[in-house]
Amino acid sequence: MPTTAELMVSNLSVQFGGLKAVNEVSFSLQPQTLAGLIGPNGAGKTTIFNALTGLCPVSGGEISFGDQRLTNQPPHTIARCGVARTFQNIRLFKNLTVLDNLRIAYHKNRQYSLLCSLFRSPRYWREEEQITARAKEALELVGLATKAEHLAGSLPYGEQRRVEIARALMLSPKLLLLDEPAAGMNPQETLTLLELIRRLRNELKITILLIEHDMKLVMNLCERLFVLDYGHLIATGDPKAIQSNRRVVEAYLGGTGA
Amino acid sequence: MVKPRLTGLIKIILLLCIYGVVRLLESRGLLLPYHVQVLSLCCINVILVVSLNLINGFTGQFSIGHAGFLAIGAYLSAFLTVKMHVPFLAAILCGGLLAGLAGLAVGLPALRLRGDYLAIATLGFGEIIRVIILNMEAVGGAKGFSGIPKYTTFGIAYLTAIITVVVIRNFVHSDYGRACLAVREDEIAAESLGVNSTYFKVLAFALGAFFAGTAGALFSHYLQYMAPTPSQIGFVKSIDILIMLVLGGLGSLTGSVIAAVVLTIIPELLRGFAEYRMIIYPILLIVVMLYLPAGLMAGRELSLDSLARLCKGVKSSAHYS
Amino acid sequence: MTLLEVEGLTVHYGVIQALKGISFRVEQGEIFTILGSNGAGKTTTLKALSGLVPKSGGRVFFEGRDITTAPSHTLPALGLVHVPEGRRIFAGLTVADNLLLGAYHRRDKAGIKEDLESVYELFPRLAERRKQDAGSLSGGEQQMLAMGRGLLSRPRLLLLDEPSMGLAPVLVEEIFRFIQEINRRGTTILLVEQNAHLALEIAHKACVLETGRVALSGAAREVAADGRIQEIYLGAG
Amino acid sequence: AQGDVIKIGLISSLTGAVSTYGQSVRNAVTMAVDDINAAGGINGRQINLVILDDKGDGTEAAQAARRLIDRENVALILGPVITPCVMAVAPIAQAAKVPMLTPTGTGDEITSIGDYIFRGAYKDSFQGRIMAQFAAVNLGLTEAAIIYDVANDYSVGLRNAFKATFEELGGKIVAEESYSTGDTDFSAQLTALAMRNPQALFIPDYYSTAGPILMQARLMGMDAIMLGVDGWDSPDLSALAGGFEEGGYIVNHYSADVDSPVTQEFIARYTAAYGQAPDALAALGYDGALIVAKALEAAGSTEPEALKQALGTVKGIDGVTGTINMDPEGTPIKSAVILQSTGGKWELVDQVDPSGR
Amino acid sequence: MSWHIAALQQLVNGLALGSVYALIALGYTMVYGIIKLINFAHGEIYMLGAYFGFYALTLLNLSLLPAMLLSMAAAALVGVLLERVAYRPLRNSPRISVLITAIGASLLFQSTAQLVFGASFKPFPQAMPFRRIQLGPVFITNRQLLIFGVAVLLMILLHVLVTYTKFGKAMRAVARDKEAALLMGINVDRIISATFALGSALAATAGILVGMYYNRIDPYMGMMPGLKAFVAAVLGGIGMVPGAVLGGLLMGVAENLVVTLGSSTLRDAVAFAVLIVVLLFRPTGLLGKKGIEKV
Ligand SMILES: Nc1ncnc2c1ncn2[C@@H]1O[C@H](COP(=O)(O)OP(=O)(O)OP(=O)(O)O)[C@@H](O)[C@H]1O
Ligand SMILES: Nc1ncnc2c1ncn2[C@@H]1O[C@H](COP(=O)(O)OP(=O)(O)OP(=O)(O)O)[C@@H](O)[C@H]1O
Ligand SMILES: [Mg+2]
Ligand SMILES: [Mg+2]
Repeated sequence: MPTTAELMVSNLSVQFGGLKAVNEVSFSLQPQTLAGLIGPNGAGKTTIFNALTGLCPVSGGEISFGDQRLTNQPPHTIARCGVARTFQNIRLFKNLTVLDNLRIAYHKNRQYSLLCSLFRSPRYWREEEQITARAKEALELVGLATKAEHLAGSLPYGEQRRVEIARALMLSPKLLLLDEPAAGMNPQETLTLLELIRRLRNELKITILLIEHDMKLVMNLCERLFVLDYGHLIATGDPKAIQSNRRVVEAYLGGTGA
Repeated sequence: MVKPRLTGLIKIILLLCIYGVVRLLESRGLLLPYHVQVLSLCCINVILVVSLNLINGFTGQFSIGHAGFLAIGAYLSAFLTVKMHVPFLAAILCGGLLAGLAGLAVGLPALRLRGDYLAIATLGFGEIIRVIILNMEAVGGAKGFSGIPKYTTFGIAYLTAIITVVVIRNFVHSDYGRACLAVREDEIAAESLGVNSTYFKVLAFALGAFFAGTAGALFSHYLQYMAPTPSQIGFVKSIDILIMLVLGGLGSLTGSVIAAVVLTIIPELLRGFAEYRMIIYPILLIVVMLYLPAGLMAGRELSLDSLARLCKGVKSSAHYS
Repeated sequence: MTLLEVEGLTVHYGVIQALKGISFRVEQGEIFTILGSNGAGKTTTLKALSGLVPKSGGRVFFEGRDITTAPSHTLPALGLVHVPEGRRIFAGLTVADNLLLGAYHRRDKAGIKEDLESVYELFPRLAERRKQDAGSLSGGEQQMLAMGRGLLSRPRLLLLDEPSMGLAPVLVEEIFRFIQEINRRGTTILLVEQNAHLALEIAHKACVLETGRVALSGAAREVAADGRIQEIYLGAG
Repeated sequence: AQGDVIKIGLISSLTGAVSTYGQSVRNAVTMAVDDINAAGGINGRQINLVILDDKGDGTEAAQAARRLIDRENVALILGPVITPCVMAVAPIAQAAKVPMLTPTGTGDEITSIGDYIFRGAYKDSFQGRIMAQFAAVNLGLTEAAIIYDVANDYSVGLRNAFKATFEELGGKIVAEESYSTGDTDFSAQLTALAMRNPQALFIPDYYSTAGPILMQARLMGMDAIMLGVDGWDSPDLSALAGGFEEGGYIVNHYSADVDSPVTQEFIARYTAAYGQAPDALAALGYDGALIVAKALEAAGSTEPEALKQALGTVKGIDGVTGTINMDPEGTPIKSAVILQSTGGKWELVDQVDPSGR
Repeated sequence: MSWHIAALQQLVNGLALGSVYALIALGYTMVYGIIKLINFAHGEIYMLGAYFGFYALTLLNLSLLPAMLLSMAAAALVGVLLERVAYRPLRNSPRISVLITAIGASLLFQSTAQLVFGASFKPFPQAMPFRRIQLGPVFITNRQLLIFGVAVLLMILLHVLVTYTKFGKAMRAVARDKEAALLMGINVDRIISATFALGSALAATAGILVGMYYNRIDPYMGMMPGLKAFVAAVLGGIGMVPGAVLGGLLMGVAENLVVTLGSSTLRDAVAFAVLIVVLLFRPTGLLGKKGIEKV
């Protein structure tokens, strides 16, 4: 289903003790945009993701998604609003199979009741079949259909990243947040990933916001960039504009940037 | 793979056969009341271990106060049958329900506490229950609760154990169970996938406690006497259950069943060795743990499929040799 | 002079064979880089060298001495120091304590002090934060700390596993500058990198791993010029 | 094989936290059985003793009982030692109609479980009443305090009986504190008790706990008269109490001053055999075996009904703990003595006729 | 005695009892700190320490200090062996498996001790004269003072050891990341052994002092205090040296206060309830740091 909801972040602040990791950041994201969030290490990028997904308390400002207010909602509620994410340090359920990792993520769409599950009503069987089918579809999409029965933790790093993306897709999200999806991948793999992300946006019509240090990927993929430094949003714009922004070059890109 | 319907049928037949064989041997005098008694205890322990597995093994909470739930079920049901003349089945249900409620209450600290801190809180909870019972004159206090009718037969214990295992298996293999697994594996990831970890922790505690309560009800009407001692309803019992759970393998239901049965029978076999019994038993425990650190079943399940495969394997290897 | 010699190294994880007999040599004073895609066995190679995973076959010589079965904790004293993947700094200890733990095996107080100062000189940012909890450092700072900690062992051979992973472009440049600087000061370096571009730029020699085997090796410049490498690792396809 | 031996089961706590009591009983019973067998057995038949451990746990004791009854086909069960085990075993023995005699179980309700259940010790109510009477009447006390183990049925039972009788006789329990089995620090309770300055302190528990309580109380400066029970009877009491049992009174079955050669000989032989002097539980264990032997002899068979009959009627057994006459109700009629510790020895101060109960 | 003097006296008693818990909890916390293992056998090493001391005092006729040193050495040896045989092989296994071997070891020590030393309660030799010290309206015994003093002294020593010495830093490094510690040239096995030796020696010290204090030892004496000390360590924040002492003292005072307030029968229940409530407000104990989990 195409997304029409718009992400609005206004004056978002996150504080850890004395440290203001995110400082009065405001931005908005039009539906079906493919946007990037970049900035030096420790700039607060992941923290913004955490605030968006309810994993860390917001100390000021507002986050809304469509007509839903996400500020300081518990993570599972936010997930139910259609916001899915991946993690910088992969957080797969390592001891479970790839398939189970995905099936878990169908949770919010599950219809049958506790009693149905305890006594295995026909409805249970029907829906379980459906869930498995959905999971296989998602795996197909990221090109891992053959790995369904593998333990998630046993896969190579790059594949784990893709499983994590597939798992996020099981939520049928409207907004997908990807935290450094290309980290630890070689250029070839990065390229495949780039194609995948682009396809996801085009086929599923979802909004994607990603954090990435690989400038090649960011510049090729994103339509819009937000640059963060020391918790402040220092620049917004399309890749071209950002690349030539002197502040961004100084703080982040350096001499060879891109 | 064998078809689910078919395996279901095979399993039911197998379970009935086991019951039939026990009954037959009993009537032929090959199984003495003593043996049947031990088997009943095995069933009660199966319920306890499997229900703890739901909390510790599948949901990843660290509870060492399971005997507290057993105590609630045991005493409440005994009180109901002895003092209120409530029918046994209703008493079992009431015991389970009150224990389940207590499980809800214990589930709450589980929301804030992790790992060893939770363990201590559950241990504390178990001891609080025990001390309260110790001070309750209505159920005999330190004297213990005697005169409980012997309602628990092997049949009832066996049936309850089967129901427990089946229900918990069904739970675990549903979306609910997967949500619990997710909470166990990585709470943050689970939350971000829309799993309300609070709800599932409390649910696991409540459900686990419910079954422990029913086991308690069976237990008091099996022993006909309850005493508020650590080894019967206190931390010693909780640890016994935990040992069975870990030895069977966290997260494996068949492992729990096997370990509960084996560890109920072993002390029985060793009983004649007097003081040496308590030296042999811990050595066995340590050795098994050293060689099978993830437990007998190591998170796997023994299923008809795997058995069939095993048989085939044996057959085919026999064929080639 | 050959500093490190690896002969037919194999490693198993259970039944999976992660390294299928790899051999290479690292000469004194050079930067040697190992490239390869995910799961090729780069990390495993370094771990096997420093004894973190048991070797199932092959031999390893360091300065002519057979260290195939030497326990991990004896290697820093010999001069073989491993800065692991993912930094692995000790959170909860201060920056200074982390650095000093690098010198754990050393007894020469004066020498340690001297090296400490030179690390602070190399990474002034660590000097600013010497009393800070290492866990609170940013990714780049943690990487510097990990390298600084390695340097305090006075390595003759420094094994670096993906030092640029997850770092912002400016920091990546900086880290690579540091690697060259360390090398210039006389430390031989065995570098595992995903960022093949930069790695090949600063390395003298290189080898490419593919699913546990050496697929290609030679002078860095030659390796960089190889067509296949161009395609896979430099994204020139 | 039934003809030439008589099989008797003993259930005792050989392991676990109360094993010290269980082992005393086991040692004494083994000694008694050996004695009987050496003297030609019972009506020419040797006794075969099957010993099973119950770890001090009711579930285990029940299991052991079933095994003795079903698999070993014992004629009779001796034991168990502690009340929670006794209570778990009694319904089984009763249902199977296998006579059972616990040498040490004191809980009042034990013998009311059925007509096959017997004991060799005092009832808690009997002993508690004797001590209360002695305190109120002989010592003329009007105020007393109690410290007892809430988790131990023996202690609770004695406390209840003492309290009831003492109050009946016009005395007042000015303070009461409790602790749990396994506790070692009683300073809090004792401080609270000391605040009330009681004339006497009743400590109904075994020597192992009474000893430390006595010491801690005295060191705290408490000068109340210390009142005890048969559980205090152990050569180790004095060392555990740091000698502070001096001046205290206990109820006991027998007195080393007045008693028979049987007692003296038992103490000597037990000490020689096990390297430690017997405590009250050993004495009771020995007598339990004697009662059983006498009953078997009187019944002339191992037939349950006859045996039960005999157990309820055997009289004049010359035991270590005095002369024992069994009662069909299941509790022996035994005389009690009141002893006082003077100069490190327990001396007889009063003798209570069993009819005094 | 008036009510408030009694309360004050209870406070002193509570501190003394708390010192006992603290003394045992220190060893618990050391071992936990390094390998995150609830060493269930710690209470039994405390028991063995008491017995070693007992035999050193009676059979070998040593005086207190040498007996103590001997017992500490013997307990350290037992601790090191225990780690070697039952814990080290499981270092990479699930934590709960090690917990089970620890429980197994605890049962084994209990029953072996019962077999070797006898099941009976043994009066502990009184190697120190008894004295009562009046502090205004309340009093304290010299033994209470000794236990309190030793607990506080050991806490300070251990704290210094862990925070400032090279050994302490190595310990903390091993606790954080064993693999990385190896790469620093730290002999992880040896550091862990040394920690067990230290923790066990601490347990032995506690065993002797407490044995002397209560004048009674038996093979099961480690069970309850072991459990309580563990609770105390958790209350204070397990793994933290000062936390063990704080937790111990607090437990002791709380227990005694409950008695003063007139419900000795519910003492243990109230103590546990207090613990749970404290944990609800401070989920990692009083001094425990909240583990920052960076997502
Ligand atoms: N849970 C936390 N507690 C305390 N400080 C935190 C926490 N999470 C993040 N921080 C701090 O907030 C700042 C921003 O961190 P964040 O992880 O958002 O950076 P980032 O932009 O994602 O960097 P990187 O590119 O290295 O991932 C850092 O200084 C970090 O140390
Ligand atoms: N602990 C382990 N258990 C089982 N297999 C492992 C383990 N560690 C690594 N492997 C497997 O060994 C192979 C080599 O892994 P290694 O970590 O050495 O790769 P790498 O080249 O460092 O990859 P990356 O670029 O992702 O760091 C992979 O297939 C991996 O899945
Ligand atoms: Mg980040
Ligand atoms: Mg790697």
